[in-house]
Amino acid sequence: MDAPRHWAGTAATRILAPDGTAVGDPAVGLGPDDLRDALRWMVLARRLDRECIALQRQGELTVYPGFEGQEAAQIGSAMALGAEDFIFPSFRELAVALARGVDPVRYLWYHRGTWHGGPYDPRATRFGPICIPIATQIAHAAGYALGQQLDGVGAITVAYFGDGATSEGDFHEAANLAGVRRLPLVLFCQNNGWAISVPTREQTAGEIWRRAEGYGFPGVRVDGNDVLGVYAATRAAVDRARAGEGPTLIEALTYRIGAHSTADDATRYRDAAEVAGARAFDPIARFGAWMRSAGHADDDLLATYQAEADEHALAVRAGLVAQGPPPEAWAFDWVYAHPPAPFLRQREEALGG
Amino acid sequence: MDAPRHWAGTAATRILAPDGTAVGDPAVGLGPDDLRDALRWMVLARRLDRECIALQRQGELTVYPGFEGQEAAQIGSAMALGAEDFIFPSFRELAVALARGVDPVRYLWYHRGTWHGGPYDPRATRFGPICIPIATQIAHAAGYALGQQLDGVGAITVAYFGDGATSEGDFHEAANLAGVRRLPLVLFCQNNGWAISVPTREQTAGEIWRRAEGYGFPGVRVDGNDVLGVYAATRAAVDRARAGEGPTLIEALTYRIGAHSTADDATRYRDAAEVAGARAFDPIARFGAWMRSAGHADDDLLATYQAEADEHALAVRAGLVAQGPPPEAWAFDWVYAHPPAPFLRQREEALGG
Amino acid sequence: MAEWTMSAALNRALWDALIDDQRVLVFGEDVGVSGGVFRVTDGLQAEFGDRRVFDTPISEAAIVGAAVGLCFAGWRPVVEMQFDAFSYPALEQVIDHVAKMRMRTRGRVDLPITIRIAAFGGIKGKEHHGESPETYYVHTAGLKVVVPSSPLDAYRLLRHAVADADPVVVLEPKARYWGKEAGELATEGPGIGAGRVLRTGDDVTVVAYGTMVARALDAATVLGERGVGARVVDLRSLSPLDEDLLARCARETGRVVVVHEAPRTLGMGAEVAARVMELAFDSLAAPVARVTGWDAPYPPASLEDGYLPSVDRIVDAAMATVAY
Amino acid sequence: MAEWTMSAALNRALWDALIDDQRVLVFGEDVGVSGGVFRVTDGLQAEFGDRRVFDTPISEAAIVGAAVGLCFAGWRPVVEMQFDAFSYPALEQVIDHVAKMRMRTRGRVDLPITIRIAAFGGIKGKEHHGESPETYYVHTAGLKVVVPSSPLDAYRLLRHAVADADPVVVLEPKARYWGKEAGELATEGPGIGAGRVLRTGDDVTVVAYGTMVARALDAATVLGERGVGARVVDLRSLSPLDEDLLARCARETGRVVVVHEAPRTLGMGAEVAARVMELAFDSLAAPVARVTGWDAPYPPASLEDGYLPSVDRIVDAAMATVAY
Ligand SMILES: Cc1ncc(C[n+]2csc(CCOP(=O)(O)OP(=O)(O)O)c2C)c(N)n1
Ligand SMILES: Cc1ncc(C[n+]2csc(CCOP(=O)(O)OP(=O)(O)O)c2C)c(N)n1
Ligand SMILES: [Mg+2]
Ligand SMILES: [Mg+2]
Repeated sequence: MDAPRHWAGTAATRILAPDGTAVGDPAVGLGPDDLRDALRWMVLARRLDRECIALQRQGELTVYPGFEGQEAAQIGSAMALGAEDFIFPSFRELAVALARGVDPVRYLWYHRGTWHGGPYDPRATRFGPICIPIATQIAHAAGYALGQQLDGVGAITVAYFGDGATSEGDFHEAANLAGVRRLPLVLFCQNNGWAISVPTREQTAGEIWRRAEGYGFPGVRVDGNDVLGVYAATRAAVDRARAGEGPTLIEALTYRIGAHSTADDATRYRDAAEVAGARAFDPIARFGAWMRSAGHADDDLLATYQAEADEHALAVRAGLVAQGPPPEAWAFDWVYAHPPAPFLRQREEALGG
Repeated sequence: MDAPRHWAGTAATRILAPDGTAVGDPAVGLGPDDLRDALRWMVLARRLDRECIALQRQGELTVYPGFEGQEAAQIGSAMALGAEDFIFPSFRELAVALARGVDPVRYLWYHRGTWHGGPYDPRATRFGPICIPIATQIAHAAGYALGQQLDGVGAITVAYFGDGATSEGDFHEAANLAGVRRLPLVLFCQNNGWAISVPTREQTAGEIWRRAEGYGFPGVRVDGNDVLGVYAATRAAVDRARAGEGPTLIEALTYRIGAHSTADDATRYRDAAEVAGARAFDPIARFGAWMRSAGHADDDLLATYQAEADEHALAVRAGLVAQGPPPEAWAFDWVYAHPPAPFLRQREEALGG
Repeated sequence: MAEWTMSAALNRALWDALIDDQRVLVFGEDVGVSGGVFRVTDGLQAEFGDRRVFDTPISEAAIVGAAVGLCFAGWRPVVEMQFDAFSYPALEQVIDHVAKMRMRTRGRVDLPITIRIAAFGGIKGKEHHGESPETYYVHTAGLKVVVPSSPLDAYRLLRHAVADADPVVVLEPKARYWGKEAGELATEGPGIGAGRVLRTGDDVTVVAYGTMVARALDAATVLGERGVGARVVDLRSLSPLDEDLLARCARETGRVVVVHEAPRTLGMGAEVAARVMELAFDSLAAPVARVTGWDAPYPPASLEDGYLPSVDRIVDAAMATVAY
Repeated sequence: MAEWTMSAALNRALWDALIDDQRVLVFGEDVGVSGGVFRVTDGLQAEFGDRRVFDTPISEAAIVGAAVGLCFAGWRPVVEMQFDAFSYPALEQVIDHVAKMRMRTRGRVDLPITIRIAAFGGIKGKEHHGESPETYYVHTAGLKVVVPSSPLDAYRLLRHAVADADPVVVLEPKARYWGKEAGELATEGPGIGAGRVLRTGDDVTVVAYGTMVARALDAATVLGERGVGARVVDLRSLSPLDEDLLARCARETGRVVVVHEAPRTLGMGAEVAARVMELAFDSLAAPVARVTGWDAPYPPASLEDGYLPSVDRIVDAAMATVAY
């Protein structure tokens, strides 16, 4: 099977080959329990993702952007972070949120139309608001990392974004600022081959990881469907940042198996064959195979995870559908810390009526 | 003498060493007349630049941004262009404008406050409007190059900008677009070491020419005070673009001898010693020395150029000070091709009163 | 008679413009093979080739900036900003260059740019997908700004916009993309700068645009049942405003209600109110009433209904104005 | 008694804020060693170190975006946009995040960001150095916007802005940076949201802000000589507006003139006119008059005087309003 087109060019680092055989050193610093956790999160995440698509079809969510195929990129990177580190996500990082301990029901308030931004507590979870204006969160991450640096707390920040985001001015300005100030920041790009209907080759003529050199810090290209490879690459970047050596740009080559979102019909612009081909590089199958061969997992364990994932997905569903519309007052309640008088009069006009 | 700090790192290509000895092949494709033209333009430009600073001190110009020290970068690059090629300048490219045949009096209307943008005819001169919002002109240049490519006219576009401009999102977006569409575009960065008070090392931690690789096209670093080196580098980029091979980013290492503008007091942030050091790398002295040694120029010729430059500067002065304020109606005359009725009523209100 | 959705009518407008003028280009994010999030550019690339209809990287500032450069080379760019809020990254280019370049070049370079923006709320979309950005554009001198409310008028306005030698921002009410109207597409009829009266009435004038026009008409029906004759004006052209029409309606009805989705403060209602006061103060029997979105960020889908002007709110405001 | 330029008063405000709150940071382009184009940050880096006062690359979007991120980490950023038009590249960050982030996080993250912008015209500057960007900010719900007109008030407003838990845009009238006022700098006095009456008079109210306040006062003197008592209101706070003050003045004088440099259409005058009409329609003896910049791009220096509201234009408008 051919790898997706956008994986061409500079070879990505990897530890596990697509068939699950180790081609690098799998001793990345994850013990057997961690390894099983990684697998478990990936299974859980995929199951929840599929549940969300079903929920959307049933009218329980508004538009939903699935992440199937990107589980290794998300879980592998998330597991490389410490509890004090802070994440600024884009809008497709539900798996990261899960691994981070964000309540998925709260997270999904976003896609239910219940609330905008960060319905969960971004400070407590150290997981920033979901961010739709492409690449804007990368500047927030740079600012947060600057704050960490000024506070000297030794924590680091990670910004997640897609291949398409690298075309925005905000990506550039934030990355350059990070370089100038050697910020404790990891720029984690999930290059999933597509930005809605636009393939990566029409997004940029260069390789994304190579951008870093122009900003004066390292870039790496990793096989984003190899959870161990992703973990190792992220871990190296995190350690670097924590040691005060500045930012790293990681380009994780992965693939968006589903449509851009439930509102998108990918058959308009993408061959079914491409998707079928990409399935041969499935991150869960790859890691599962290695876990078995390494003796860390067996059929029973996988069945347990699958059952747990079903249960988890149904619990999330139950929590979500129980969620009615919020009180009308919420449209006004947090706009200002000190709401001005004319604003309060309008609130009165709106809610009194 | 030490070269300016921002020249450190990757060695820039050069043909003439600072003392005027040839360290590369001076046969860059410029005949003796062209070479003398280059020298003449540089002398003319410097003289006019100084006249402008005097004019500003005398209240005949508003703020004026001088370019002393950047003559080789500007004249060398301008001479590499064909008559059909189009330039989108920043705000410090009076020397380019001169070499391009733009009427300097018209150009200086801008700095006199007589008119905004392009007081000259940008279509006829193929020299776009003076552009102050940093880096925005680079996107215009990309668009123009796209138009040339679509028209298949074989002409190319050059965008001029400074080191500071490379930190703006617009630089990035335009460069990336140029890479994706292999536009016939030359991105010419005059890295003069300073963006107002900020030195290049605080502007970016990388080297500017290296940015190109991330966009999938070549970047080159040239000694911007070597007019032959600049010509050769630009010529190569122009030929490449004309041949359909896409954009090139040129980082020309030069130095801003003067303050950012007549409104700026550079002593607040810059050591006099740095400027004195940079003077040892003067582009006119360098080229003049080589021209003499190569037998293309002698004292007489230089004296002629100097006299011509004096005369030229005084003629520009005379043309400029003769320029009174424009008619009030100009505030309205070209806003719309089809002025709407309410707009015409306001015009009436303004001019009738 | 053919029936058109607004999406199809806009698609046809682009199609016809691409045929009529070889210098027209259509580009933006996902406008090519995909045909646009709302299908407005569907089939154009297949028909006109990827030379004239093409996708760009996700770089709104460069999209608009490139359009400016293309004008120097004599092209006529039609660019799409995928959603209202995603036009904001291009605001610097719009304000500094699109709006000013003709003046800056003393008329030597026309800027026949059309900026199409899927705008306004009402589709229970996510944040940044329901904003009303018109104030940012209308306040920016040098632009023209139009908002169609129906398919046939969308065709007309977009054709006029593309043909205009000046830059025109076309705010397409995304909640109306799938609304239908029967009739023949035509460029004849009111152009940019003209409003139109969609319903006559002598007691109060209700001024609206975009999605709110249908609500204004519904409100007029309710008002009619209550014995109040409401005239409904579809503004269509936010810049320039149809001053004559506004003045005439204000004089004839003496009472004006203006409706929009945008926050009240410095929303279009402020300008309509100020202009009506300037033009017809003596005829006004009541203050111009504004029925608008609140001065708060556009809320989540679940709270959208309470934010957007409802038929009830319009009716109440009109009744209060009439009773004033 | 000490005499202060506005530049010096603003400088002292930042100085005092940096002392009072260790979480205050000051950053932007050329604010560090150079001390700012208008010297407002002069000496701050030397005093407080380059950890708290620092230069950034020329990246306005990242400057504002970083400020947002810093708020998540509990900092209180004061950022400078060097000139009005150079704040436009950051508009996406301002509109999408600065204005909305507190709501988006359901109050878990305050956004105590101060965005200082050297704004307005009147210094015979180059293009993009004389713009009046207030409409873009005032229309954006979630922000507060203030404009000082004098040194002592500049100190007060900037201190209030920095101390405010909400994002505040401070538009500093660059033509007034070197104007002087004698007195003690103090935070006491009218805060954000309050306008102030600078001159009493019962025949007409002239509402202005920033540089135009001085012109309004000059016009009031001329009007006084012609027997017309003009009350001058310095708006100070464009968002929120001091509705009570506007209503009271409109009721007491019955006639209102509003003055600003920005283009008329959807300039602040539109909102003042609409709001005054809503609040005091019955008291209005004449339409609210708008004396403003024209609906054209800000002109070159040579034509600036014809663009900005002059004392004459203010006087004429007031006389016409009084004679209405
Ligand atoms: C500023 C901005 N422009 C456009 C959009 C519309 N949009 C939403 S997602 C998307 C594609 C993003 O692609 P990528 O960065 O690769 O992320 P992915 O969707 O693949 O996860 C676009 C263009 C947006 N959200 N924000
Ligand atoms: C968008 C924008 N931000 C800020 C400014 C203010 N400004 C004018 S020139 C300048 C420095 C430019 O530096 P560089 O690009 O190196 O060009 P140079 O002045 O050295 O020629 C700045 C920050 C501006 N003109 N536009
Ligand atoms: Mg992608
Ligand atoms: Mg520079």
